[in-house]
This record gives sequence, structure tokens and C-alpha cells, in this order.
Amino acid sequence: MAILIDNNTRLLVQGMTGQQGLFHTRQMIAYGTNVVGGVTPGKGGQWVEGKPVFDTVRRAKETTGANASVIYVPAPFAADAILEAIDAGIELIVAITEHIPVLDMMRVRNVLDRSSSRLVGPNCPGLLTPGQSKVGIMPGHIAMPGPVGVVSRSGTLTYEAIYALTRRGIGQSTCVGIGGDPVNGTNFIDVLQMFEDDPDTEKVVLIGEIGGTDEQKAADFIAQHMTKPVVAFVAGRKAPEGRTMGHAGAIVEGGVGTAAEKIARFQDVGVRVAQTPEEIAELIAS
Amino acid sequence: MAILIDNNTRLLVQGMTGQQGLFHTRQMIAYGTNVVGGVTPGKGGQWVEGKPVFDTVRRAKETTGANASVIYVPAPFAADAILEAIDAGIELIVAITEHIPVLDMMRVRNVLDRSSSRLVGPNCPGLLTPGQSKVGIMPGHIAMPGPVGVVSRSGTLTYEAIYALTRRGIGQSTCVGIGGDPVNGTNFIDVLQMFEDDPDTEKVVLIGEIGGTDEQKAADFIAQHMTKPVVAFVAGRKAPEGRTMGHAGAIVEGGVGTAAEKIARFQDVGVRVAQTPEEIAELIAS
Amino acid sequence: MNLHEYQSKFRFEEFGIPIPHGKVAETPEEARQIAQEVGGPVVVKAQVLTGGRGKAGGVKLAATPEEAEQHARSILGMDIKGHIVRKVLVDPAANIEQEIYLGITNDRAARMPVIMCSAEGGMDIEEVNRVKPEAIIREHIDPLLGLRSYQINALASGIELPYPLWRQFQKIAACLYRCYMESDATLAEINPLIITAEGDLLAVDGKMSLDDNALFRHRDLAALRDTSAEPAVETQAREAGLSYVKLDGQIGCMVNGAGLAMATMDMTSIFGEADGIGPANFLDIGGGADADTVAAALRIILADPDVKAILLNIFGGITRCDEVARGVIAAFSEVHVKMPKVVRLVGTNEEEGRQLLQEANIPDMVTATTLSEAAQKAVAAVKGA
Amino acid sequence: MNLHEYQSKFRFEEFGIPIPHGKVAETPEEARQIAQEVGGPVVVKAQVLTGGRGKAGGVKLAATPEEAEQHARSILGMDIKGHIVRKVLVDPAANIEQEIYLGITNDRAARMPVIMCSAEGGMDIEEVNRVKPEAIIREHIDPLLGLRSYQINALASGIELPYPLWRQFQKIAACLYRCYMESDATLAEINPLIITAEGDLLAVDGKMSLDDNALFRHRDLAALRDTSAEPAVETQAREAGLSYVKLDGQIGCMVNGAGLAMATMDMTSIFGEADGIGPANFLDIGGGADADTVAAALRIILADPDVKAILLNIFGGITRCDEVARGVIAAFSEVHVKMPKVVRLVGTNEEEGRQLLQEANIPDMVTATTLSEAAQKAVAAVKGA
Repeated sequence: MAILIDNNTRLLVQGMTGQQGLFHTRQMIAYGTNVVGGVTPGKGGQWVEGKPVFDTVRRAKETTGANASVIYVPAPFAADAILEAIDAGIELIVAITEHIPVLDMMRVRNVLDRSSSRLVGPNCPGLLTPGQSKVGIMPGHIAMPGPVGVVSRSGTLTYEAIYALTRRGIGQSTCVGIGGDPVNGTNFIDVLQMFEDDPDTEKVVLIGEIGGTDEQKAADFIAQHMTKPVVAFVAGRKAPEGRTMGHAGAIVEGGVGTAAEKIARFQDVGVRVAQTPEEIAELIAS
Repeated sequence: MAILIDNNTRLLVQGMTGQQGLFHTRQMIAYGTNVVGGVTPGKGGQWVEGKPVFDTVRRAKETTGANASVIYVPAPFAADAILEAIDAGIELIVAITEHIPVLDMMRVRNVLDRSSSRLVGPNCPGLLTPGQSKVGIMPGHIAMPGPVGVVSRSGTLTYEAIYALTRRGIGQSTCVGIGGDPVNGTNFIDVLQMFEDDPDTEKVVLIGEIGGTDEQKAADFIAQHMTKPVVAFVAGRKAPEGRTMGHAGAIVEGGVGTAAEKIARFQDVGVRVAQTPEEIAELIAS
Repeated sequence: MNLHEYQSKFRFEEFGIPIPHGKVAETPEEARQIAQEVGGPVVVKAQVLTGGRGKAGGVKLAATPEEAEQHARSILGMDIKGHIVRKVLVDPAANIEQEIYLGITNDRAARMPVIMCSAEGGMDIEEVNRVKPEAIIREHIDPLLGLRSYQINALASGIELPYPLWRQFQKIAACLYRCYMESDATLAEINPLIITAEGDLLAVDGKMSLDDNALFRHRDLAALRDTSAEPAVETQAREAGLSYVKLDGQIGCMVNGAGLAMATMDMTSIFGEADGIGPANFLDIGGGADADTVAAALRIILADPDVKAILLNIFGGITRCDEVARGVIAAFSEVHVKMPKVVRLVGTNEEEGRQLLQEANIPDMVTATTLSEAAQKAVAAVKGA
Repeated sequence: MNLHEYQSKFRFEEFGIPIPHGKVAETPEEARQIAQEVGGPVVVKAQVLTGGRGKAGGVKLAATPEEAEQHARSILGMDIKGHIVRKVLVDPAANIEQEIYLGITNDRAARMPVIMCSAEGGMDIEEVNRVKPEAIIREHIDPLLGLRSYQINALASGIELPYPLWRQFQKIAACLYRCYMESDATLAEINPLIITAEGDLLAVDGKMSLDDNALFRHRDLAALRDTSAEPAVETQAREAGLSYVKLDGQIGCMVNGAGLAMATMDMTSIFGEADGIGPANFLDIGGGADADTVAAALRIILADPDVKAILLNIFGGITRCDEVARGVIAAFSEVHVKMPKVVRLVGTNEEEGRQLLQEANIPDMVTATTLSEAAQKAVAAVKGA
């Protein structure tokens, strides 16, 4: 079954004709993802990689029956692309684009909360259900099907976790990169709930980092609602206070949002915390 | 029981210290309405008519436990007053103010749809549950308690209907003026449903007028969901096309929204339509 | 409130929409001078607040300044559907490749603005809607979110606009929306928006209607009102805060509240029908009207020579009957009226109001209790007059 | 990106917020001239992008132009927490009756902006929040609906602002919000907003931070960036699109992705702890970085004299390992580096990347498979160096 994406995912690519969009469209198709079309305003009627291109998401959805969309549109236009997908009633929207202005995302979030769409991202690597579907930019060859769900705020650290699991022969049900931006669509709790409900998932890996309180909330949720074991990793243990670590979300402000605090909360509720990416796989295996 | 307002209504008056606000606050108190306080920014801490005045609705609600609010604030500030009441979580908001810009009301409506507040009006005479509570500007002495619910798009025509009923010795459960503006908070269907559910209401009077399609929708609703008898009156049978009759809502546009059309729809679904205000009472009595 | 073409287009230009660089003339000589400045052929266009000026000969192409002057001479002073032309717009003539319609209005049922676009520009949009509704592409606009870029793409795609023009079209649609919202408009339309032979988009005709209720925050726009074009009574009524519509009967009606005013109009019409008697007007004095308003309303009614009897129907809620009575007394003491008057006062402070009227001892006045009774008495009065 | 006080206040003024009419001086003579123009006592204020300038002697009151010149001479060139003062703002001194705090920032947890107000103006708001949180009145702002008038009333009421000032306060708060939104700010604060002896509100100090991600739509604001105040490497890093933070260890790290860069920082720190070895920097080359970006990153690392070994950790998703390899080769062919290099390349196109590196035959390079292995090898390399 997996979560969010599988063999039934019919994917649109917003920004398919751009450089990144085209590169990853090819990768997704090569992986076996059912890409049903692309959207680039003004290029409607063209064909790219054997897929039809449309001017608007609404038209693309009507024609192809798409139920998911992935967004590679540049940051200045990305919020509009997300709103377009929401307006068209796309069920799952995955926004890869980074550097979207925070006020744009606040407006998007406001509209999202009134819609029935789910947004993953932005500034995220997307989703991977090994052997079935890949939506986004995760390198597919490092993953293999199996019983471990992975959810992460960090892109490349997600790959580390998958890589470590696969090297130990442990496969993944679905890998979800929720992205590192302070205002985004899907948080840890949403995904933990889905993994808890997914019969194909037996254990969960959670990758957090400094900044904010999402890991603390995840710990509370795990304590109250999760029966499946969770292993966590938290990046930024050695981060200095007040300096932004790469993206707007990762900053320790006034002593709040430290890795130590998050690790302690996880340990308090019985979540084992790995010291190195490799240890994630060891703890899952044990 | 009645609907919307009764002995348990704890009313705030927004704009209580203005001329109209003060006049009608006195009238409401004299009628027996439980006015618990007023709101006028900058006049917090004063007392008017023995009631405390507050700077904000939130503070007023916290202090007085108000569950309803009536708005006499001038049009330029009225949309803000409604939004303030919604924000403070007031359950029932009655906006008397007329001439609110339509774009202001579109914004209000958008917020209202996401809230749990009910708005009646704007540009309406308010509500009257005879013998219990009066919220707004209806002349209380023309009404008497009884089994007939009244709902109307027109202010003064509501009084005509009540007057005609009372003169024939027929009392009213609750009288609701929903207002004549094209964008408002409560429509015929909302109120018809409440009357249908109210054990104190046995029959219903509906006063419509030219413009829009709310009466047609009400007719459909009555046909499908109402068991109680409804008598209707529709104003503007002799209105010329394309001329606005007094307020933005009352206009026959391109042959759409005529009184003849509305009357026919009512008659189609078995609603008796009165020719004069006096006939309303006769039809109800029969 | 409606704006003239030139006012609408100048407003559009303030928001960044490209328009032809013409000017307004009030005399033929001015028209000639503008044509000279513009250089090349011009269009001389009557500025009137009504449709159908083209068919009436109010729009003419001129090849030379002399011709522009001649056309302006023939157009200025023209009567188009009761509107006298007092101004012409002299615009440089454009090379039209294609005509597009682009307009925004409020969709009351959806409770939000809607932007509409059609490749059938130049035609009346309501006509297009009747004949070929699928030719109109519509996008509803969330007033809190604003018109989004993707919605403009949907319009461009829907009318199959050539791709090189999308960028210009994006800008024009976004500017039109800003103009609409920041003017509190109820209509802002460009018809036609043309594609020129040079491959540009240009708004060659425009129309705006504004929400009267929002003019308090647009003093600059309120000042654009052209009262020279409307009957004097409408100006008077608006300035007194009254809602007035002239009808063709003999009973001058003064009522508080739009619904009751309509019902009064209906009743007089129905009871007088057999005798060719009906209402002379719709007149709503509004809620909370005071003595001055009532007096102003009475003056407007009395200015109508068709009026043979007066029907005053007040049901007081926010309007207090004593205030109304004072207004009536003031108005009648000012203007002496011989004609019959039927007065019905019910509601808030009705006792005080009746008392005042009785004491004033106004001649030829009868009272009524119900609306039907009042209407019947008014009809009888006209018959007896 | 942070703005100087004078930049923030001038921006506030564009949006209609009253500020003292001072000017910026870069020399003592200019300061004197401004003081002369202003007339009366002035305040000479160091313009630096750091707090605590008051305690450092960077703000001084001058009674005469001569005194203003003297103060400017002592302040210009001053080092405040590593920032050299290159400009002073010369403002007319105000008669302060009361100091208020008014600021807007993004509340990330609530996912909307929040406006905060306190009667304890002049103090650092975070300090007030620690000591007396109830003194801060907060209103969350729906970004689609905007800051509403009633919310501003709630602030005024909450700080017990005298009623005659509410009108001015309404305008200032509304303008500050517009300024915040239209600047894509992440902070806009007036501290203090003073009540003058004359009974007016005046923004005597101001601070703005902007969302770097939104600068593409604010070219005017982007141009305000003062690079004279920041270390050269930070300027270089930003211009190359890199995220760089200087740390105090010896291992120069280059990583793609913030999370992985943090983990790399953590791992080198943990494995090197016993020997006093750690990361020299945090450096995220971002997603989809190409050869040029990688070369620029390497140059920044090599410019740091503390760096004794280089750790390159790339896990390719959107970043392609072959592109990274090309960048590494280009950079090393440009700058000759004797120090040890640990390279880890995994993910998209990893085979091609490794192949390219191998063919380039870069001296002193070792490879690693896992992050732990890479960190341990880097620590060992520093120990062995």
C-alpha cells in the first residue's frame, strides 16, 4: 500500500519544460512513475518525452485524470503554481522549489487550509515509494522496497538515511521529504499518522534538525498515538545560536529549538536517537 | 424556543454611543432585551444607559459573556466591526448598517464562511422574538407572541407583515429581516430551515422582492424540505427593468429576477402568494 | 455611478494599461488642434453615458485635422437616447488586427468578482453571452487572494491568444484588476482590447461603473460625476440621499424602505389599473430619514407636473414618525400644494407623528391605516381631481 | 538582509510614518552642516548592523553644530562588535514624553505575521518578553485579510494609549503593516515610537529585516545592502548563492543540503572532539549546484587560513555528482592546494562523478563511502598534517 504515492499515482509535472523539470521528468519516467503530462503556460499543445503539455493545471487534469502534481517552477512563480494546483483540485501537490518567499507561503497555507489538497514541501526532495513511484528528485537507485517509513525535514539527509537502510538490506515503504521551510504543507505529525495507519509500514525513521518545535510536537504525537517503533536523528547538535544554517527554518533562536532539547524530548518518550546516519539503520535493525 | 434570539440572548451593541446606536439601545432595553454592554473604540470604561462600554468586542465578550452583537456602526467602519465580532467568536452578529461597499462585504463573507459565527444583514432591520428579545430596529409594539415565523428581505415590509398579522390577532414566533444587500450573511433557506426545526413555529411568512434568485432557491427548498405551510409576498411586480429600486439588490437585470418569475415558482411548489400585505394575514389565518 | 469612456481609460492608464494617447475636446476647434498634435488619422468619439453611440453616428474616423473638426461639430450637441453630447474624445486611430473583450464585474451569486475574456471583442458582452456563451472564458476571483497569474494564463489560453502577447496580457489583466479593486468598481471593461498591426495590445474603448456606497473613500472618483447628462431631479435626489425613479403615473409616492416603496408602487398600480392611474415615481427616503430629507423628497415629487395626488407611506423602524411629520409640515409650509394628500404613519413614535400632523392642520389631507387603504384612497383622489 | 536605522526609517517615511527629519553624514563636517540645517539640539547616531551601539558610545546628544561635528568625529570609524561605523545619522532631538514599542514579525508557529505593541518602548522587545511578557500586546494578522482597524484599537487599548492619539496610532500601525508586506519584511519595528511633548507620535528609531528570498521583486531594497559592514567571504558566498557560516575548527566542509551540512558539521565535531579538531565552517552549496558554484565554494574555503583539510560531502539528488566533480576539478586546477582532501560522492550520476575525479588525478585526495567514514578520515588528516 505505502503512503501518498504508489502505482495508482497519475502525475503532472508543473514546469516540465524547464531545465530541472525536464531532467527530473526523465528520471521519474525512467524510475517507472506514471507521468501523465506537464504544464507550462504558453506551451500547451506541445509534447515532451512523449507526454502532452498543457497551459493550465485545470485543463491538464481534465484531460489526463491526474491526481498528483510535482512543481519545479522557479521560486518567483512557485506560489502561484501551488495555488493553481489547489484550485484545480489536485489531491497531492509536491513542491520541490526552494527559496519561495515566506509571505507567499503564508498566503498559500491560508488557502490550503480551506482546500482538500495535500501539499508536501516546498523546498523538499519529494516522495519515493520504492519500486512503485518516485515524485521529486530523490535518487531512486539508493532505495529498495521494504517495511520502513522515512520522514525528514532535510533533503540530502533523507538520502543518507535511505542509503544507510538499504546498505543494511532494510527496505523502505515510502520516503517523505517534508522540506525545511518554516511555512510548509505537511509536517511530521501528518506523516507519522499515515505511517501508523499504513499496513506496509512496520517501523519509522524520523530525521529532524534544529529550529522550531516540530520535533517536540512529533515526540508528543508519538507518545500518544504511535504503536510502531520510531528511530530519530537530529542534525545541528553543534550549531551556534543565532546563525541560520542554510535555510530559514534552521536557526536556534534565544536557546529555543536546539538539537539537545529535541533529542531529550524524543528520548523521554522512548524514541531511540541515532548519533550518526549509519546508526539509524543499526537501531532500526535491532 | 423561537429562533436565533430569546431570553438567553446576551447582547452587545457595537456603536452604542452613536446617535442611532443610543436611540435603539434604549428601545431594545425598554423592550426587555438583555443588553450586556457596548463597544466604542476609545470609550472603553464609560457607562451608557447603565451598561459598560468597551474598546474592543473581545474584551466586551470576555467581561460580559455576550453571545450576540448588533452593529450600528457607520458604513465606512461597519465591515471592520463585523470582522471584529467574528474574530471575537460572537455567535450571532446582526448588522443594521446600510450602504456598506460590496467589496467590503465580499471580504467579510469570505471570512464568515470560515468561521462559526452567523451574520444577519447587513442593511436589515434585525430580529424580534415577541415578548422575549428585540435586536435591531423593528418597532416592538406592533408584534405579539405566537406561532408564525416571519422572514423578509425588506425592512419596512417586514413591519407590514407583522402589523397585518397582529391586527388579525395572529402572533409571531420570531421575525427575521435578512436585509436587501446582494452580499449578506443569512439567506431565506437558512431561516426556513430554522423555522422548520423550531417547535414554536407552525407557519411561515416569507417576504421577497425583485432581483437575484434567492426566492427561487427558497421555493426549491420549501418543496424539498419544508412540512410547515408558507405564505409569500413579493414586492416589485410593477418595477421597470434595469432600474435599481432603492438598493443594489433590487434590480431586474435582462429579464432575470422579476416578481412574476418568483411568484410563479412559489405557486408551482404550493406556496400561496398574497397580493397585498393585508392578504398575508388572511392566507395565514385560513 | 458610471464613468465616461475617457474617464475610464485615463483611470486605466493610471494603473498601467496602454491606451491611445488622445484628448478630450469640448469645441470643434479643440478637436482640430488635438488631431493636429496627434498627427495622422484620428477617431472622434461622443462621450455619453449610454450605449449605441456608434449606430447614432457618434463615432467617426477623420483623416485630417479639418475633418476632425467637422466631425466634432456634427457630434457635439447631438442627442443620443436623451443624452446631449458635450464632449468628444479625439484618439489616434489604431491598426486593428483583432478585437478582444476583457472585463471584470461582481458575480453576486458567487459573491466574488469575476473576470471575463472573449475573442469576440467589440460586441456587447451580454449579446455574446446570449448568442455564444462558450466564447466567454470566466475566472472567479477570491477577493482576499486577488487575481492570480495562472488565472490570466487560463484566459489567454482559452481565447487562444498568440503566445508572444501573453506577457503584455498578464500585465493588462493584473492592472485592470488592481484598478477595479482600488476604485471599488462594479464594472471595469476594455472592449475592445485590440491586437494592433504592430503586435501590441491596446485598450481602445473602456467603461467603468463604481459602487456608490464606496465613493466616500474615492473623493477623486466622486468628483468625476457628470451631472450635466442626467435629469435634475436625479441629481437632487442623490444629493439628498434619496432613491428616486421616475415612473409614468399620477400618484407621487414617498415611502421609507425599498421593499415598502416597491409594494406601494405595486398597490397603487393594481388598484388604479382599471382607471389608467398609477404611481408617478418610486421614492425611498431610506432608514432614519430626518425632517430635511423628507422636505427634500416632497420638493422632488412636487416638481413633477404629472403628479395629481401625494401618497405618504411611512412605517417607522429606524425612521421615527414624529421626524417624518415635522418634515412634511416644513415642506408644505414652504410650498403651497392644492392637490390631495394621503398620509399613512405607522411604527416608532406614530402617536407623536399623527398628533403633529393633526395640529398642523394641512388642507386636503386624509389618513389611512393599511397600505391597501392608502393606495385605494390615493387612486380615488386622482379620479376625483 | 538587515537594513540600517536610517534606511528603515526612510522606508517607513515613504509609507507615511512620521520620523525626525534628519540626514546621514559620512564625515564630521557633513554632520556639522546637517546640525546647522536642522537647527537646535541633534542626536548623532552610529549606523551599524548590530545592537548595543548605545552602550558602546555610538549615540550622542549635541547641543550645537560644533558639538555634533565633535561627536561625529569620535563615532565615525568606531568599532562596535566588529562593525566599523562608516555613517552617522544626525536627527533633530525630540522631546520625549513616553516611549512605545511597535513591531511586526512573522510568527512561524502560527504561520502568519504578528504585530506587537508595548508601553515599555526603548527596551529590547525580547528582554521585555523575558521579564514582563504580559506587557506585550499581540495581534495575529491574517495575511489575506490584512491588519484590521479593530486590531489596532486592541493594541491602543491594551497599552492604554491616550485616546487623542488613537487616530495617529491607527495610521502609523496601518502604514507599518503596508511597509512590512510591500517590502517582504521579516521584521519591521519602531522602537521607540515616542509621544512627544507636543502630543504627537514620532518614530525615532527603526529596524527592518527583509526576506532574502523575496529580494528579486524589490530591486530598490536589494540595492540598500551594505556589504562594507560584513566579512568579504559572506559577500562572496551570497553572490555565489551559497550558505556559509564561519566556525572555529580546521576542516573546511563543502556539502549539498542544509541538513547534511549540519550533520557533517556535527560528525566532524564529534569525531574530532577529543583532539580539539572540528569544522571550519558550515557551507551548503544548495540544490542543483553546478561547476561554477562548486568552484566558488572551494575558493571561499581555501581563503580561510584556519583550514587544514577539506571535506567534500555530496549526496546527489537534484545535485548531480558529475557536475560537482567538474567543479572540484576546475577549482583545484585554478588554486593549488597542498592540503589533504576527503571526497564523498553518492547519489545521482555518482559513477560519472567518481570517474571524472579519478581521471583528474588530484593529489592528496582520499574517498569515503559513508559520512562517518568521511568525517573520521578528515579528522585523521588534520591530526596527521
